[in-house]
Amino acid sequence: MRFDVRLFALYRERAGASLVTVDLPDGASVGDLTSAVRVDYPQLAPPEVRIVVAVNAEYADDDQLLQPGDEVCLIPPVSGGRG
Amino acid sequence: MRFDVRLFALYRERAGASLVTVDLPDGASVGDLTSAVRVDYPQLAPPEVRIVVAVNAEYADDDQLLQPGDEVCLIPPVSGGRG
Amino acid sequence: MIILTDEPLDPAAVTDSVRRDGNGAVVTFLGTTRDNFGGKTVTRLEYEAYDVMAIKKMHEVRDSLRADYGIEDIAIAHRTGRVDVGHISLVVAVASPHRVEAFEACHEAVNRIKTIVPIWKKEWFADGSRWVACEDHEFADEAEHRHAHAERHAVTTGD
Amino acid sequence: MIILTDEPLDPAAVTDSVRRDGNGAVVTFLGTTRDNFGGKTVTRLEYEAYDVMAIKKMHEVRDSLRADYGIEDIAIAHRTGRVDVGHISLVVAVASPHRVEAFEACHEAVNRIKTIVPIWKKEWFADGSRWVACEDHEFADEAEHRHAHAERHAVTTGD
Repeated sequence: MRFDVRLFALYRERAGASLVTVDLPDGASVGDLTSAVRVDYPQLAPPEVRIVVAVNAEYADDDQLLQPGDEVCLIPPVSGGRG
Repeated sequence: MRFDVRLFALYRERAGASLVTVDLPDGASVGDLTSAVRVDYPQLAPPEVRIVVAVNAEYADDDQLLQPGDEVCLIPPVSGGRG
Repeated sequence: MIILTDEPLDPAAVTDSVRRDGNGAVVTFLGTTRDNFGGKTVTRLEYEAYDVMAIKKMHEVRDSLRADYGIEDIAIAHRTGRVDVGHISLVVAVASPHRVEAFEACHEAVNRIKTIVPIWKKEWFADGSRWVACEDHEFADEAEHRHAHAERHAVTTGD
Repeated sequence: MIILTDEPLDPAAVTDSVRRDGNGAVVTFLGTTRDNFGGKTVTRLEYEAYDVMAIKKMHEVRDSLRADYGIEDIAIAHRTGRVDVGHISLVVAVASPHRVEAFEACHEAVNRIKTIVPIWKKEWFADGSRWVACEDHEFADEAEHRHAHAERHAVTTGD
């Protein structure tokens, strides 16, 4: 399965790309995807920090299985805070 | 001492007047004033309910002494509530 | 900005008066005439104020909030006279660097206004009217209303 | 009314959209660009959104508040792109019969928006810029920021 993974904000700038392509075996999970992205873009986040993923515009757990055609995005921390 | 006492809202309607005149001896207190008003206008409030008084646009305790020229108003319960 | 007026209120003007470049949060409260109370249809409200004291107490509310929350930018506008259903009788705007204080101070401002500012509200129904003492005690008998309020006043007066 | 736009926001229109004759209280929050952060001068903010998901999550925030507070009248408008100092990036308006719920639901709406809606904020200073992770942890090191947020996301996702 091939996914065009969208990156936003901090992740987009760290990767220097707003879209990165990832090839995964059938039956791969969200966790497999972030592991693959980390290999190509280790600067995105330290290994101990979880990278949050949205699949089809919904937050996804690491063990969610990916389907061909899924829209996958990496979600940096949102602005939050006391503003 | 003679005071023109202003009444608002509920008290104004119950007394049928927005200004009532009260004669008091020198050295009279706020409590003396409300006692005198109650004699002429018993319909304002039942005896067990305290009538709140403002003297010179400030809430006054019953034992505050009145001075000639003081502006005296009776203050019905304010609207309060959960609006 | 502290306003007491019998003209319609301009909530945007009140809100804009507290906006400053150092503030990241602005909270505005509008009190509007609701079309019902206790199951009865309300046709309009009428507000009566002891104007000199009301303005003085509105300033006191603002000063006390400045002291308690460290917030400078607080504006209050209250309308008097007839206020039809859906129209605005009270605007309170509070701005601060962060939102938690702005929400708390704005809510507390409304509470204090409704406790110590001498403004009275009369509800008009299709079949009559009544002066509102305290909606929280709506179902208590009237003498109890006034007694509860007299006690609140006594406490407030001591502040 | 749920709006995501790169045009200036109209807070009066958002507020008016929740006013109804059955509501006696309207609370509006404005989030504006503050001119400083952590002692540094901020020149502007820049907001980036995952637009489809952001709108979906703004609807979810509204639905969750309707469920939790029983309040129907909630409007949210968020601006994206460059927002200069003093300008508005977020408007949340909540109306209800009484004020306590309106204040609580409006405050909670802002909290939920800032937790689950995928919109990111970049602060521009005279000498650079940074993506804001979480102002609450301003003085922690950056890895800790992201870790704390990853945990919050993990919890949020399970909702």
